[in-house]
Amino acid sequence: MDKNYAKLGEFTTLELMAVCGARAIKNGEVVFVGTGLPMIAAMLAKRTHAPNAKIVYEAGFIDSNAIDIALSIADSRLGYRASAAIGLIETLGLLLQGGHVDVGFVGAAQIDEYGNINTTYIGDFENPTVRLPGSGGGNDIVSSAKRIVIIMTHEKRKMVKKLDYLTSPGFLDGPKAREKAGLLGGGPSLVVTNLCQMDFDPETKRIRLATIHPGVTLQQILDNIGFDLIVPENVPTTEPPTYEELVILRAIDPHGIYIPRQG
Amino acid sequence: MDKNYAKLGEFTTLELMAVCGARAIKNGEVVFVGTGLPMIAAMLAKRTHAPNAKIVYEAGFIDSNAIDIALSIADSRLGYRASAAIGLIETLGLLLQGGHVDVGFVGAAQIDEYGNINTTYIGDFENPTVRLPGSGGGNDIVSSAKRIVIIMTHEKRKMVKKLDYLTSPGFLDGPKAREKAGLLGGGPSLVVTNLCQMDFDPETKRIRLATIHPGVTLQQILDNIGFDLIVPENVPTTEPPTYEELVILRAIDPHGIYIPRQG
Amino acid sequence: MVEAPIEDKRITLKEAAKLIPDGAHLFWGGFGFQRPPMAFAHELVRQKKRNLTVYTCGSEIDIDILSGAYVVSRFELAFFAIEGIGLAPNIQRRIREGAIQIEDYTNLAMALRFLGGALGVPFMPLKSMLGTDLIAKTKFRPKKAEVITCPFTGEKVVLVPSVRPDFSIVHVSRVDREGNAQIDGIKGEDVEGARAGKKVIVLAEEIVDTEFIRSQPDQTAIPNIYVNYVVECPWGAYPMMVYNYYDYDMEHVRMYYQQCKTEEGWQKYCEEYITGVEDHMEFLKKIGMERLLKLRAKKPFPY
Amino acid sequence: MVEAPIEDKRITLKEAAKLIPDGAHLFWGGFGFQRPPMAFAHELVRQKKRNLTVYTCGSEIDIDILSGAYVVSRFELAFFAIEGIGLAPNIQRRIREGAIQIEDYTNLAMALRFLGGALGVPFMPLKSMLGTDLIAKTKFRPKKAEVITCPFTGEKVVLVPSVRPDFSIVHVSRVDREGNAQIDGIKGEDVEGARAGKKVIVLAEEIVDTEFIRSQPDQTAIPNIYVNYVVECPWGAYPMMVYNYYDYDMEHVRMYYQQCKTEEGWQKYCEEYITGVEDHMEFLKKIGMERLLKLRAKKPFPY
Repeated sequence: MDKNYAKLGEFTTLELMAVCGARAIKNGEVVFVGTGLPMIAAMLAKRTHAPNAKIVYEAGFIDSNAIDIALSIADSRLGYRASAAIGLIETLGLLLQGGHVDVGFVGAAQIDEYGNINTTYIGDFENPTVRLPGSGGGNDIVSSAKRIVIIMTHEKRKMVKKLDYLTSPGFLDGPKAREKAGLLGGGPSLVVTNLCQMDFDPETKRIRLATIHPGVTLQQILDNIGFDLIVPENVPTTEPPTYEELVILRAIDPHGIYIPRQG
Repeated sequence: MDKNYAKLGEFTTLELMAVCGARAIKNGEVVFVGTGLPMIAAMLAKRTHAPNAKIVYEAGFIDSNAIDIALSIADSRLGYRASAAIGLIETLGLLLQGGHVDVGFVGAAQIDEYGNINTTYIGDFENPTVRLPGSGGGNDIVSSAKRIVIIMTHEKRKMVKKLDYLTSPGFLDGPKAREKAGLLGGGPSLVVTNLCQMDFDPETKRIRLATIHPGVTLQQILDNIGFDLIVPENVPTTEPPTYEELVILRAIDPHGIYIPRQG
Repeated sequence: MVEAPIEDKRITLKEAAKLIPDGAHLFWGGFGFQRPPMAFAHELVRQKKRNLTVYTCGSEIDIDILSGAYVVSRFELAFFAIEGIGLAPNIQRRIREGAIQIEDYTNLAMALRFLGGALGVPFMPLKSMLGTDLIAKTKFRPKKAEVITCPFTGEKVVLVPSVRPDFSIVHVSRVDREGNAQIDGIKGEDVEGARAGKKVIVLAEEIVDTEFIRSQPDQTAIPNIYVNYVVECPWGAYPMMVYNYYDYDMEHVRMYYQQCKTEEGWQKYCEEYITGVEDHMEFLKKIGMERLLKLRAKKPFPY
Repeated sequence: MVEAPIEDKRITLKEAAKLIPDGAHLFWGGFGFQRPPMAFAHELVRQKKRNLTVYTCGSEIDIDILSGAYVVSRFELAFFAIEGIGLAPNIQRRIREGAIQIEDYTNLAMALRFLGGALGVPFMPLKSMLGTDLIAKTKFRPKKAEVITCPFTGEKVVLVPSVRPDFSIVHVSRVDREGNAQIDGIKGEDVEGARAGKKVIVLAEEIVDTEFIRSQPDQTAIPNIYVNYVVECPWGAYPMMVYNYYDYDMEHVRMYYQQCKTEEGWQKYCEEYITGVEDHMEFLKKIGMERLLKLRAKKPFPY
């Protein structure tokens, strides 16, 4: 099938990030998401290549078919045509820890080169500069989903050699560390930023450049990262959004709540 | 208040046992019962002195107001005007182990002098003569309810020095043994048989004669017991049913399913 | 924009029973007289399954039939009998023959073992069983339960091992083609048990449209994600009961109990009602429409 | 024959808040924007409660208000923010002042801690938190979590201590005078949390007749046995949402967020909407009927 790709300038970076997130979801998969970009990405996937993906929100909505954008993970909007509306032990315990979740989406205030995540403190534990929201269900998701997609902005202060606080476990300190710790899930598999996509080297479990977004240079990526990124020889350009994806995406969030219209 | 007691011959032993069971329930208490006599006793209590007693059946019926006799603890009849219909973890876990149950009723194939109960095997564990139904929720009830009423028939082979199998914990081997074992509930408080009522000596935790049913002799009781019963100096006669209790009791089980009509 | 095709997980009762290999481990749903997977038990007998291990809290005629027909060789459970009537007759005989072994737990312990399996943790804590032979004596499990000291309070706590059987078998009120199930009335231990199985077969009194389920998502007891197969199976718990659907048939239950007191009586029952009929529909025809219709729940009563 | 008098557990919001002594430990219900006990938070501020410890999974403006007014000094929780907008402004300031300490868990860990408390066991097992600072670092609990080796499988399991707070505070859809409560839509962690408290206060959008509850016992989320007090509290979660009842008021939420970025802004908000109004009804009048009616759920949507 010939894809009808949009050209640079016809889509925003946030739109590209949502499309990258959507493409990380396979049809039929059980997807654990929060509000914001991951919600948009999952809704897009369901309306394109993954109609039978099942979207789970930790507040208790299972197999949601929301048609309106929700502001809270517990938003009644997420109950629309859901399979079930139950509670946290159902979603985070029975579904997720029980081994039924294929892919979980999370954000990060900081990540390190093993995909470990901080969403709790910036600065010192005793006297922090900023107190972030905390784990929520983030640690639960990253601990137990079969794979994890991290969506975040690409900044040097966010991609660090050493986290201020380790909230959610990536590959900890390297190969086999998750298994040794007793964790059930597969760990992080993809990081989507405003500059690129990154995955993890299967040997070292360290983060690795996967695709560079259209119009972005390798140097921009390296300038905005605080740890040694593995850069393979040939890094492809990120597949741009198709016109179809863009049209559907803009219909999902018509008021630009999470993806503001292009200025 | 002058009570209008029925005379010997005007009531059956089973009727007296049901009345004894009912009187062990105080108004407002949470009562955990099974089918059979305990169900009848609890229904009688609710219709006489304990209208606000809350009857719980382990299958999930809470604060039941059944008007028909049920044959199974999971019988839909028990759902009539109940507060809630949920499940086993709710009743045995959250309500009972959670500390909300005041009095639990159980039966016994064997008891010993500390009120320990066998409902699992008669004979040798490896080659039993009879395989009984097992604990069911019995051990859970006897472990965690604040007090326990045991209803059973008075036979030498059932009131034994040593149980063939210890299914549910009375006072184990004596004072402080329940506390040492880590049990939450208060242990057995009353045994109602076809001959008498027995309670437990607060010092030794051994079983003790409390009241003798009308028309029964002390010797009959002693002849039909396999352990040393504590017999206080003055043992009163069991308070007979009142006419009011009998009328209500017979209306509860009009077809004599659990309490057959006097021959 | 793509419309999601509705997944259709429906198979027949025969196909469902065929999925169970000899030697499989099953969670067995229903509690007491309520919603036992009776039709599924019949079909397992017809297909001559052998050497199954069954995990349940308390069950009755359904597991007595599985015992009589030598389908099950091991139980881990808390209770079996024919409540209000007497001891389960076939199980008694099979235990004496040595054909069946039982590992005893309490109802709460079994329900928590299913919850633990469903939660993906290897054990659950409880405060029952302490000080008794339920901990001291075991039949076949190398480790039946462990008493530990709580690291927070110092008190004694029993850990019971979680269960993740190969299949969970549950009979529910209604389900859609995708496997979203509603259960009226009490749930017994079916909510936990249905989530504990590696594969889950849901039998239901009726199949309903998925839009009916999705218009009231807070009524779903078992969401589709857990469910692999769906079987339409009206009167599937007969001669026991289904809340809001039908009452038990005590005449049949008493007949079963009386007749199965002898091996010959059981063989006759089995031939007449199970192996001698082609399938569940033929069984229902044998019972007769008149008899079944009389048992229907009389609204507003659920029985 | 005696008719059971219906127990009447109704008290006013003011009376309910008066029950909470300074220094008490509370389970705090609702999750995210759904059913937070907002009116109860306002009343605790009006009554100048101090030094409370609050246990919750994830909460938002409600606990930010409790923080801003110095009602709470300790939280054990998993998440706080104003979702979709930003960090909770008052909590940030109070943490910097040293007025608030937070012990961090995950949402699953907190929900299981409530379940453990409700079940009467001193801990619950889970497979989250392993390998992270959630286990390695503690603020004020001597024992925050323990990693043990499973006696059955040899795998590592985290034990988290159960919680039995002095009071559980939940806001539900409807309740009868006896305390039987129904919750529409998601339950968050309220089912477990409501059972964990030593005393339980249920606030509800409406009080319904007990016969309505008893005609559908399988709809009861919290049975009367657990409940000590019942408070009728319509629009009690405003400016957040209640499933099937009303939507959130994003204009008010954004105004709160913007204004509370400064201490002066928060003081002004608190004076205008909380301490400066006599009670919940006066608060609602201040918001205005027109605004409230616009937010009502538009059937068949639950928002």
